[in-house]
Amino acid sequence: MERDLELYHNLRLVREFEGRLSKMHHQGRIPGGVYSGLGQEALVVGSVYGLAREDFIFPLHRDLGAFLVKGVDPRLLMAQILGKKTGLSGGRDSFLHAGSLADGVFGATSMLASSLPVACGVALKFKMNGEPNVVLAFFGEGASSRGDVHEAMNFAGVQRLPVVFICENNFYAFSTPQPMEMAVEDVADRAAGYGFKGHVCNGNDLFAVMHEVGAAVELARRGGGPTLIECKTYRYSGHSEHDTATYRTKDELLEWESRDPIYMYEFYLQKKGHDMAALSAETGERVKATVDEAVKFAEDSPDPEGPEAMDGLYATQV
Amino acid sequence: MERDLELYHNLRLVREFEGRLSKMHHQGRIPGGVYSGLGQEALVVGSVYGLAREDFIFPLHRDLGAFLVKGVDPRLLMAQILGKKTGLSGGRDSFLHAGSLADGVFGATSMLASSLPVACGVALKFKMNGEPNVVLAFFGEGASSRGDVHEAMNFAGVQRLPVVFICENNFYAFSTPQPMEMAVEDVADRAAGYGFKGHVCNGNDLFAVMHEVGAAVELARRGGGPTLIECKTYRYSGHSEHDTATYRTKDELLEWESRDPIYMYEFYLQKKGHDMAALSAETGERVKATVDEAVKFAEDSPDPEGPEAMDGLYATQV
Amino acid sequence: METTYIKAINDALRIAMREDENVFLLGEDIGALGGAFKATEGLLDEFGSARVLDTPISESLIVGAAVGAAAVGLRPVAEMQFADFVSCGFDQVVNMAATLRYRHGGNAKCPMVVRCPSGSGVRGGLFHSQNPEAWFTRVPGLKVVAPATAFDAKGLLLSAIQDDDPVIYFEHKFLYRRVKEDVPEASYVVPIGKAALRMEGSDISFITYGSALYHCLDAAAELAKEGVTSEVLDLRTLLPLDRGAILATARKTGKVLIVHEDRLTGGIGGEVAAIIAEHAFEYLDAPVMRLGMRDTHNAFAGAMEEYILPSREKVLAAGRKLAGY
Amino acid sequence: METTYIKAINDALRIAMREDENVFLLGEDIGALGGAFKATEGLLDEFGSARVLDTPISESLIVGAAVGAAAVGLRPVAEMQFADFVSCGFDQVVNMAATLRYRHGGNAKCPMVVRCPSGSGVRGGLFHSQNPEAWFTRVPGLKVVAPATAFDAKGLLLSAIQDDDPVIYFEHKFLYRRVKEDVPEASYVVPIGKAALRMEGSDISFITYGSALYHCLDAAAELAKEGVTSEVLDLRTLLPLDRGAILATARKTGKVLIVHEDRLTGGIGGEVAAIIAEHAFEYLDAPVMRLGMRDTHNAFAGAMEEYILPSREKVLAAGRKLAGY
Ligand SMILES: Cc1ncc(C[n+]2csc(CCOP(=O)(O)OP(=O)(O)O)c2C)c(N)n1
Ligand SMILES: Cc1ncc(C[n+]2csc(CCOP(=O)(O)OP(=O)(O)O)c2C)c(N)n1
Ligand SMILES: [Mg+2]
Ligand SMILES: [Mg+2]
Repeated sequence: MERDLELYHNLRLVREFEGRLSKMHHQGRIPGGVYSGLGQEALVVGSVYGLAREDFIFPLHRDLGAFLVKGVDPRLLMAQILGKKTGLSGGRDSFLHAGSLADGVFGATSMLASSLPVACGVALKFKMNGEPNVVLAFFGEGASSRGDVHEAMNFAGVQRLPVVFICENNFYAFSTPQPMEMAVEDVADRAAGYGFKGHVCNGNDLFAVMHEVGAAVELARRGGGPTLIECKTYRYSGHSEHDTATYRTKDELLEWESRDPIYMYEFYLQKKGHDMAALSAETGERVKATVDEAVKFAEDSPDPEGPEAMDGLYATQV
Repeated sequence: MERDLELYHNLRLVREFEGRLSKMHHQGRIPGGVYSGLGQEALVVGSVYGLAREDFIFPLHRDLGAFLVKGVDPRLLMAQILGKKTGLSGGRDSFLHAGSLADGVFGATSMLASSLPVACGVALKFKMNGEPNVVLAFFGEGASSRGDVHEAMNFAGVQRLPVVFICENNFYAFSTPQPMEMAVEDVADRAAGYGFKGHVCNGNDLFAVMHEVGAAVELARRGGGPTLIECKTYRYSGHSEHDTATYRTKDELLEWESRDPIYMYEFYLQKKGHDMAALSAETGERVKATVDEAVKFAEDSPDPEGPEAMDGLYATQV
Repeated sequence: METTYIKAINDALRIAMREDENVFLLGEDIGALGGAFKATEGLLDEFGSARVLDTPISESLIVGAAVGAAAVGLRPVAEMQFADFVSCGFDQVVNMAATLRYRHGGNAKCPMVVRCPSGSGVRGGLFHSQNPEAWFTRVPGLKVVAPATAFDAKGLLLSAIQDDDPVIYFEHKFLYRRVKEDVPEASYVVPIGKAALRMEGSDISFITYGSALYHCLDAAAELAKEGVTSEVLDLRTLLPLDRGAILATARKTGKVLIVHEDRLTGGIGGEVAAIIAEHAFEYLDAPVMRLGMRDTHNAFAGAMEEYILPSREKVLAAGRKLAGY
Repeated sequence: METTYIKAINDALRIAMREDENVFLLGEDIGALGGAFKATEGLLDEFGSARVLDTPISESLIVGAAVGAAAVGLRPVAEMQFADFVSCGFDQVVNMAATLRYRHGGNAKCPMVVRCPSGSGVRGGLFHSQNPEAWFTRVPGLKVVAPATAFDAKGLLLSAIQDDDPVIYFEHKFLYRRVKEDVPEASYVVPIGKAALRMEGSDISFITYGSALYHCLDAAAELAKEGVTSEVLDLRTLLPLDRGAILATARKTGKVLIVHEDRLTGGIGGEVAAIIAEHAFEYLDAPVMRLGMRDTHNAFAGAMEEYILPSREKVLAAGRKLAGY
């Protein structure tokens, strides 16, 4: 029950945050690019919910929700997106090119899938030290074409590392449709070539995601090695907020909007006997307040000073 | 019949050439490293035999035999190995770090598997121009761990390129045994993840190799796209002639020597009614003469002059 | 015709593809989308998907496939979506492409171009602002160009495509739509290896390339009002360097300021300064000065980016100091 | 104790692993084989396969996994089998490792070392002879060291392992067994960022590092017989450069010859020359000279390799010329 509501809250928080960014972008209040994960909320919430603080996640550009669910302060995340001094990188980079190691969130570079070898390194530490922690490494079906994915999965297989690879298959890499990216339907098929299991699941179905990822996480914690979970999903927005996504049809978008993850989950809650009108309104208020506060914090935060660009390069200066 | 004898000649020529190199290395007559393919003759002969001149091969460090079968002049190859002016690279690099594009042999860099994306580029040209040629791209099971293998196979699958990937699984990458390189038994399993077929074959069995690779070549010529063929084989020597290969057992070597590809093929010829003692002696003479001549040519060839190191960098100097 | 820098690139690609059917393009999202920056807009429609090839996200494959296609007679033009990502195909550029001809004993050609949208000033942050050119200027077998004007963007690209050697072509994102000038509609080439003297003078020399050219021209104009006349040399080609032009201006004015947007340490400016310090020493009336991006990463926040990048004001201040020697 | 350069490396690894259980090694064939050059010989036996980890042939993974392990508190020492192959893990070094701390707003550490067996003179040809150091010296966030002596090989490796930043450690293959000297058995560090003055003099300065140090020392000894006294500065650390030491010797003698085995164009010598030309200009009595590998690939044949590489004779000739100014 508690959990049901927490999950709902998370779903709505992520959507509110993403939606707000989109709005702010169109108002010219965001200095850099915005890569919206609207429509993919079940995937990030379902996979990250329930992880321990010591577990690590490696989110990519569309996984803003993963930051929030893992425990990153929404205010710091918003400040990061606005390039403020209070942001996770202190204004050094923008959007999700920053992490919070204390929260178990690793900051990615822009180079898609380059995080996966690094995720293996974190998992290696867990294994070497006998710590029962796991690593979740996200990547798009587009990023799946990069060599680093292969090197990482192969190594994870050999070392039976506690890592769960999560492929967000939203059928497009920027404008490129899946058939131009790969000659197979399921990225999950590749796991067999690395000596572990691959599963496909409906990424818009919160329970399906929790079930698949949950089982993989448990396996990894028990020393059973890696798993690849492919979540089929869809991004409502263009590649970035600048992209009008003319490469796809309105019908296709409509079809996917009818599979909306939050809508599906609300249907479940209603079946469970909740007064959805009330719950929805109340949750809406709460998440709005959180995001309002994050925006206020971020916009009130100072910009970094120019010379701060020189700081943070080295731990031990020479 | 003709073919039977040609194949035999090729097998013996490759072995003679490899054996001679080993001997010359131990006599200190070879300036660089020697990576012997002794024991793997069926693999290179069986896959390259019968290709057209316009077809391309991408041999790796242990595929000296592939050069010979594809039609590279043994004298030039030997001169290449000795770093002579008459060698394929004119002394600029050694051993197999050179090719002969006129013979359809692409020269590799040392970076293992970096040839595979390039092989795709050649195959792309064949496809674009509607030429019925194919590309054979060799790589070791060790090299299979590199990201470039993944990027190349994925692209070949998407574009249905006329390329045959040939994995030489000799169970070791330098000292590293296969279980430390991958968590699966067969590299061939990975083809499924790229939308084409993968087959495993006995790489010491000339007929098996010819059958599998031949079918893949025919498929590729007909526009049927790529195939991955994994040939299980074994190198008799250490990783290089410097390596005493203490990481493997004598028994293992013995076991594989008893599967000698030439021995197996001689048994076939004998069954076919050949006087093997005579044929073997006669063929031995012929290949010895060829290699003698190659060695003489190479050793008599001039060394390059120092300043030649500056030539060959650019086609159009500025 | 008034043409933007990006349109000049688009025009060059179209002309090259019309002139030679062996020319083809490959890269991410270059087809229907026309590329992240629209450099290939309209080309899919005219030339079809075989010659405007959308690839998976595989930079190593993109460069490697270009090498293979080039080795057998095609003339591929590969696009990196951002120059920053060339680091993911690095081995293919520096080992495979750069040595192809050499390791085949001179009996091979590698007529390919890698287009790299590079540069800062667009709030791109650490991984969408890099100037990676100096990684490649130290690799023999490659040629490296970096046009600053729309005219050169077109002429150097046409040159690069016609060249039988691999050319790494750095196009500057900041200039894409900010530079607009008269560019001939027809086909023409700007020769690789030749710098352009953008302004003649006798007191000090600016040696520069890419976006920094404009800071130098602005500073030179300002200095002219103060009675200081400047030479402004636009290198255009970074490998091979036009040593003749570099030494000529250094010898003429005896006072050189090298300016680039690339980071100070390890930028091409060090090489240029070293050439001058060795081969024009007798002519020097002042220290050889350099101005580049500060030695840090491409920070995102506005004040940070401003702080670290060269600007008209910084160039002017340095120019004044130099003139005052 | 008389110790070879390679043995000094092996000793440093053993000491570091004994001193700190967070130190571990990863790379290809470093376990049972002890590495292609035996740098890790005996370490598998003492520390086990979890801390001496044989990896698949996956350079990008090796570097990337090191970054991950370092970020969560381990101290990985990764080995490239040859420095040349670091090009296959390039993105992980220059984008992932170098920016880790920066993009986490300073709240991250990346205490890792990448050992790169580099250098020429061993008939290695194009891909087993490279000196890739200058690709990395232009990347803030990294530190780059290149010891020339066995003492420094040990002390700098121990420093690098203890350092909380990523250090790219270039060890020279030619020196592995040719350099042999007294090295303390105990643990000690050579500080990163400090050059070493190997010889004091007043007429000319050699600035060098790595294998070229020995050519410089030989040439200096010969010049001494001719009445010319030389300073020989061994940089040891290439990023950050010891600007103080560089400028001190340049100002002292006014005549500088920079020598490295790395290629002339794009080698660190350009940066050093530029620093001198800008900041010691008033003290210079002669052009700042450079000697490096000729601008080509690492050709294999003996006469070619000899032709392109710096040597005692070439350094001596250049030194004489410089002294004669
Ligand atoms: C190595 C690399 N190449 C190219 C890009 C440019 N790029 C950014 S996002 C993107 C598409 C990614 O597609 P996918 O992995 O499917 O993720 P999605 O955006 O669909 O969530 C591309 C090509 C990049 N960031 N990194
Ligand atoms: C990218 C890269 N990393 C490392 C090496 C060093 N190296 C040369 S051969 C070899 C082992 C190759 O094993 P495999 O691919 O199985 O081929 P085999 O030698 O067994 O035929 C290694 C590690 C290399 N050449 N390239
Ligand atoms: Mg996608
Ligand atoms: Mg092998």
